[in-house]
Amino acid sequence: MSEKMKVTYYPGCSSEATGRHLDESIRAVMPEVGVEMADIEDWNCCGASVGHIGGGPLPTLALNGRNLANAKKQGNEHVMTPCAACYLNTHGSNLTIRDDEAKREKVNEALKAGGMEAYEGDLKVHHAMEVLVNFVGMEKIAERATNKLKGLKVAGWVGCQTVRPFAETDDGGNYDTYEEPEFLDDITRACGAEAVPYEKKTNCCGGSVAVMKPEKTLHLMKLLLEEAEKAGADVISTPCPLCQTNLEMYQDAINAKYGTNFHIPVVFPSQLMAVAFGMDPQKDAALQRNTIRAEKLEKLAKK
Amino acid sequence: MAQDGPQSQTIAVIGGGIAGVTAALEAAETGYDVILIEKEPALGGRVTRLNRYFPKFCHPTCGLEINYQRLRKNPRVKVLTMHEVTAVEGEKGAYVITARRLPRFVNEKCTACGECGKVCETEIDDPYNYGLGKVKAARLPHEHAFPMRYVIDAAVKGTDDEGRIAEACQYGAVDFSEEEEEVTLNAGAVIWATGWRPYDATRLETYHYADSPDIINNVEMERLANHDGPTGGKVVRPSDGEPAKKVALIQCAGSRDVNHLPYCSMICCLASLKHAAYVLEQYEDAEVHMYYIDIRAHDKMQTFYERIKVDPRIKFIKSKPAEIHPGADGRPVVKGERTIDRELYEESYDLVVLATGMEPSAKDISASGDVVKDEDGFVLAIESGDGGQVSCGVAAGPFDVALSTQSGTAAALKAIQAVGAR
Amino acid sequence: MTAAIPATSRTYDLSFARWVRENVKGGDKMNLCMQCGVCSGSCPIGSEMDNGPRKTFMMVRAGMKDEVLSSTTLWNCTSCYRCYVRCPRGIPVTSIIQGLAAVAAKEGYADKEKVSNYYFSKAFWWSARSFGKTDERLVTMKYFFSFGLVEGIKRALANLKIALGMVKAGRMHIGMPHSIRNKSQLKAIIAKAAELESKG
Amino acid sequence: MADETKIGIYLCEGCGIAEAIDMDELEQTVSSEYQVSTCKRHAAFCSEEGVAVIEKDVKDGEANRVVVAACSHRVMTDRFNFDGAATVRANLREQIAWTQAPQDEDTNMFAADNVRMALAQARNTDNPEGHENVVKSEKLLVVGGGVAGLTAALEAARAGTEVTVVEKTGQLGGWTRKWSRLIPSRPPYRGLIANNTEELIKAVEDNGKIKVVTNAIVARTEGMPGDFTVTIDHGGSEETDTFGAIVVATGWRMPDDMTPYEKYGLGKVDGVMSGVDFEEVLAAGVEKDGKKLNTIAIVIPCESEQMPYTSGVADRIAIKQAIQVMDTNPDAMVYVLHDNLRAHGQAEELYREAQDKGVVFMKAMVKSAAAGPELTTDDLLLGQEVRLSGLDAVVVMTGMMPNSTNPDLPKAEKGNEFLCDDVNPRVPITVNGEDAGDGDAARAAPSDADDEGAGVAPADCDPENPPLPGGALLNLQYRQGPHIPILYNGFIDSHYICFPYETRRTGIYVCGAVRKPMTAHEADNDATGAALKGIQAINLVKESRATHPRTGDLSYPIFGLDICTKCRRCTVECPFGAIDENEEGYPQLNPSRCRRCGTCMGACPVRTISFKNYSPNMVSEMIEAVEQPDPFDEKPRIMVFACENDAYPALDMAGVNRREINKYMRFIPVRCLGSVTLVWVSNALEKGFDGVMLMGCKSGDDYQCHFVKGSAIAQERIGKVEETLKNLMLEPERVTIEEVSIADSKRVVDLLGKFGDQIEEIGLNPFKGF
Repeated sequence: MSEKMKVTYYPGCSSEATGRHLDESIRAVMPEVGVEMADIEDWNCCGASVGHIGGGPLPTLALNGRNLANAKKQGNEHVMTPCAACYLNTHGSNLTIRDDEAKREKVNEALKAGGMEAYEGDLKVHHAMEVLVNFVGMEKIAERATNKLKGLKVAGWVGCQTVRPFAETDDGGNYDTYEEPEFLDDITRACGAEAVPYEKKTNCCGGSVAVMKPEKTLHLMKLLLEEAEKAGADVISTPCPLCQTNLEMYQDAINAKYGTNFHIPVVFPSQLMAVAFGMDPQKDAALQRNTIRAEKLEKLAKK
Repeated sequence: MAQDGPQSQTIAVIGGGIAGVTAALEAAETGYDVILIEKEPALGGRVTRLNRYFPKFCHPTCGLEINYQRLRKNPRVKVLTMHEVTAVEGEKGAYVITARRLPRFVNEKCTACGECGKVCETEIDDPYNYGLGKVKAARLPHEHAFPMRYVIDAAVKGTDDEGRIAEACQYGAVDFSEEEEEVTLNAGAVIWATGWRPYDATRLETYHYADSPDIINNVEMERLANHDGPTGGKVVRPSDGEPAKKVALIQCAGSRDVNHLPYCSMICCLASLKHAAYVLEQYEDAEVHMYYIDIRAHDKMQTFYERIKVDPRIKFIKSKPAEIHPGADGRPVVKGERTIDRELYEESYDLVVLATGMEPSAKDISASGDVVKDEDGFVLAIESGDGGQVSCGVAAGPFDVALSTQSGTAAALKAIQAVGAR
Repeated sequence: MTAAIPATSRTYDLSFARWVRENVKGGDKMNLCMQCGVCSGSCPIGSEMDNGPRKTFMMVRAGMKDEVLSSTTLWNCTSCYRCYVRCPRGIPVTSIIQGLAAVAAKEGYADKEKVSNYYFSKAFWWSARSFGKTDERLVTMKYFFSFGLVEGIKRALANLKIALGMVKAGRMHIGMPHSIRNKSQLKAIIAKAAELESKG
Repeated sequence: MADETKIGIYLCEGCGIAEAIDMDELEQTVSSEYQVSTCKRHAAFCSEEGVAVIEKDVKDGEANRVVVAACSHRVMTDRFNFDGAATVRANLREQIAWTQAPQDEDTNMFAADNVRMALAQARNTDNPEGHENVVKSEKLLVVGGGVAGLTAALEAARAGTEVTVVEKTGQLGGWTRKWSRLIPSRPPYRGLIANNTEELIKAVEDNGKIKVVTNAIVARTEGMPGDFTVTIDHGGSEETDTFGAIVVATGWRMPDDMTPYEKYGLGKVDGVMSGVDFEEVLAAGVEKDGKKLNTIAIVIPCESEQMPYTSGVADRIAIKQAIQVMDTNPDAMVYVLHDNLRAHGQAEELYREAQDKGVVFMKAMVKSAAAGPELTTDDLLLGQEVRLSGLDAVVVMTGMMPNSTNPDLPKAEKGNEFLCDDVNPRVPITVNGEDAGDGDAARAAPSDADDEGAGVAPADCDPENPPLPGGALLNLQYRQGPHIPILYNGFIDSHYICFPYETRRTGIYVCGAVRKPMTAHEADNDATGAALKGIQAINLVKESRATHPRTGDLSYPIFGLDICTKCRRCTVECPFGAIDENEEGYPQLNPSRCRRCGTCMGACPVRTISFKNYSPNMVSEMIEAVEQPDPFDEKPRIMVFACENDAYPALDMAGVNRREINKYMRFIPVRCLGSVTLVWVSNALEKGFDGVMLMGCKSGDDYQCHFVKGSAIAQERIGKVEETLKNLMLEPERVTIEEVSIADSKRVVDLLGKFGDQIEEIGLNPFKGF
């Protein structure tokens, strides 16, 4: 890749709450590997995973249209987001606006109502993970990882929307597979940690259904935790803020319901990177924000 | 290479499987010169690796034996083995076929006495058995090989075997100086009989073919059931050699799937019914589940389907499994939705056979002139049909054996017309 | 949405199926379904669904509008997109199920007990409209209380421990909700979009 | 021939032969026992030098019979092939060197006997020169003017052959001409294509090499390939012409019995029509009686009750018709009701096209039809009963009944048994046959389920009223009757998967929907193949050579009528109806009909039928040539007659795998068990053999005999052998017949072993030594 890559950054709503540690660690590590980020001006919500129901397709499309139009103004062809749902909606909307003329006209009409310029769908939307795979490359991460996470056993849990359905990138081709993506384990290894075999790599935690009706999805999360435990993982690493929060905050409920005794920290790959890069465990890796603290990782962190 | 007769009147047949052998013989027996070009060390292609044919359960080698006798008695057919065609150029009456001649390290002096095999210590994955078993690097391709000549794998080069083998041969048939070389052949007409290969099951990620020895594909099942296969014909679990009594047959593993092979491979359903019979026949307490979308019994095969169906030990489940993976006990688990009663299932088996579809081998060969390839790699004569290139067998489309030999016969006439019928 | 859903007079009256084809995202691909079952078999909580995507598609063909729109299938999609990427006919299954859910909501098939998604989504849109962002805290609260005061308090308390943990970790803030600057612009855009949607 | 016979014998020492066999002793035996003109040894006779040695002897007149004692006759065939000298092979390698204990007394005896038999064979064989040329015409007759027939004619003409097409009706093009749109056969495999039958008809009519006779049928066919004298009935006036070969492309018709379709309302309910009739509606823009048809159910009769011959075609036609409706009226509502939708091969794309265009496919079983029309169905995927009402039309895909006979003609007086099923396709499956590892467990037990038909015994066919009505297509003037024998379900298909054009009437090839159900495009390709077979047959017959499977064979049976008793067994048993009877009732061979299997030879009780290179006498002398050891040596001898098509190769492969074969066996390859005369069996026993085994191909349903009935006939004959044995006061267990497949290279060894032990138990043949 070219030494530096400029991206317009879309943090997404969770970055200001449940996903703060994702946002903070991404902001910390990306520049370290040559990715310069500038936030989308006055960005708004993407519609998340339930928006379409209440609002319907077009308003959801318009929400994303506004973000993209703003990004376009900032004159940089790459848009990057670390959030799976944001990626799904922004990428999907971008495609629709690009390929569906009728919808594009409607969106632009809506944008016009807000006094905004039309957007033609000519930006490229990337997931932060895709940027790491396709633009940064594992070598560069490994190179920068001066504080190798020796002995840390990591279960790489990709989840769903980070690769489905848009493993397919705007530059054509898939940045990894739908069923058995490897990038997460690659990052783990690049950080000097051990990627334990994790069969449920792309299993679902229940997503927003888990938020609304946990009782229906606890068994899914139990399975994910069991697998990690079987594999002897110290931490589970996931790129998805909703996955991270769900799996972290429902462990008590699971233990209560199934009489289990899970206490497995769930971290973001960017947190692993921050520690491996020898950066500040609080300011950069935001480890203090995990409600189940990743002690072993914290011990590895440079004080 | 040397050819008798005017090359403009010679018919080149690419592929020595059942379709190619048929096309070559039918043309030769009608009085025309033929070069039959095969990339493997012996003829017979996929068919020689089959255990039985549907619907008769007869042995494919039986028909091949007749065809080989016809070949032995017919000087008009020149058989070239280990010639891998890479390109066909030119026009009617003057085609140039480029091929890689692969080293066999054994010349025509070979008598098949077997001394080289006796001294050879190097073992390789047996290509004849799709790598299910091991075989000496110096070997007769299989008991029914035509030509009946040994072949030595390059694996022995540089090992002590090289010397031992050269010494063992009393007929000056071993020649390690052989190297791959590019050869060109000329012909007045070309018959594409390049056949097929099973769709790469590792690309069906959700079926975890690579993650369990007990998840196999349909061509491997033929070897398992074959008397000269890796298990001597016993259908067992490759993992531990235990009897495979509970078997799942998975249809459309790759076929009828826009993410893989968009077309229906036509033979899989019937081959799987045949596989069911293999299992039912070997174990009284067998249990066979056939997962399908549609049982596609073409032309008169309906009666064959009904013939298998009467056995109470086989169940037909209308469902394309969503996932297949090694279960907790190591046995493969098949997971999905039974569409008739909308029940979700998760069932373990001794053996899971993926009915992988047929992918045309012609994909790898560059074609030009009066022949076209469709998006899937099947070869078709140009619309007008008066060109000099024709196709038959699975090179032309997903066919069964009867259609392959039938189309091979038809292809012979088209080629004869092209070289100028006498 | 466009033209109101036509009433179906008989089984396999295709007018509903064709309305879906025209008006639901991905609907144009729905008729390609060959009923193989991969989608339903791939669903993580398919057991929570009465019909699952495959049968739902068949029911749409059969013109079973009421059964389809009141089906639990629409409200238990976790958006994992397994069905979407595995479908051998390349049908965007997830999109269609979500699209049908939106239709069901619009058509008033969303009943409190069954269809919490609808209320969650409503709460969510309330936040999106008012602040331009999702304030998870407020959305969750509003969602809880959309089941009534008692139920609301019950759920809130049940999640109190989690909430406190989040607050402690700085992942749930107290005080004014986050908000975008140009709210009026966003309101205008959404309003216009909604208007266009209803016009079709 | 015998007097100036000069035999050269060549003992090969390669491939372990010399290691296993005492060659000096062998050479000694040969020269002491036989008058050979030369006996040579070589390290590898198959080598250039080795072959040169033999060639020289032949050239120098040292030998006009060559006996190569080396490898099996199945290999090195091209190298051991010398002009002017009949070549006989003694199998020392596969059969002895590779299967026997080296340098053992019995091994040497085995080798000596194989050479003795070869020498005896050599004395009684000669290079055959073919029968007199019978070719009177090189023209091709094509019966049937549909797509298959026209294509066969055109493709043959393009190859330079003159053709006459005989069409029953006044119009060429058959059914296909009536269809307004056809299924695409080329990429992208979607989008119906225009019907090009008219162009095909024109191409045929414009072709100078093709003569078309319409409103005509074949009244009579006499003669044989190369000389078929065919009488064509042209609207009452008969004309006769001669042809080299015949292609039958008489196609299909609507089933004679439509009652199975009544449950769908066909012929009972207004608005219900057959797929064939619906084509007219389609051609008229999906209008019937001026009314547009918008809501249509197309029913593909479901499996259990479906006539087998609709398989695969009906489904694709249903999809085609559905697409055609949508193309005309995109708002139409079309339902295709199926069980398993057989859109195989590239038709899957056609299926997607139909769905794309809004056709709805239902896996639904029709229960009943009522006025409206409307259908009550069991919708399997909705899991409920569904009433399809408000329909404008119901279309029922009916079956394709093969025109294997001409229904307009009266039933033939004789030979109708050839219209009975050749095999029963529904007998329970056994993979390995009787001798399957797990025996009866192997058999698929018929379930008590309602799978009627399945697992039943062959429909016992009454020749008096055969399943197919009407008279013969070609009205063959053959001793065995006028019909071309059919396969099952009434189709004139080949029984051999590898050889789709093999009928049981030489020089007559069948293609199109009369061979098996197929679409127009498939028939087109099929016809091209049939045309080639016709041309090929003519070429082969011109050189007096056999057609498939002994292609190129010049030998043919010669009948010594002097001692013929007119018993007619040869004429009756010939699988290909090659032998007629002349006025005096003597057998009369039609040489170009003959496939050279020798079944007639095996049938002849007075041994007066023989081939130049294969005769009762030759084999008898081979039997005699085997040395019978002194009874006190306790060394039994067992004669094995092995079919050279499957059993003998299996034996060779046992050798290739170095599997030990019972050392008391002696093998004689035979063309077909049908050619084995009982005389050989009694010969063997009289000469002191202790046992006799016949090895042939699978018989019965799914038979594997390459000459149809050889194996079965042999079993019948052996059944009669018991008396002979009783007369000789011998145990019946001494003679057995086994079915062996080419894949039995393991099993065959066990069979021989078991039989060997059995004979040893019974004890030696008391005739030994007499």
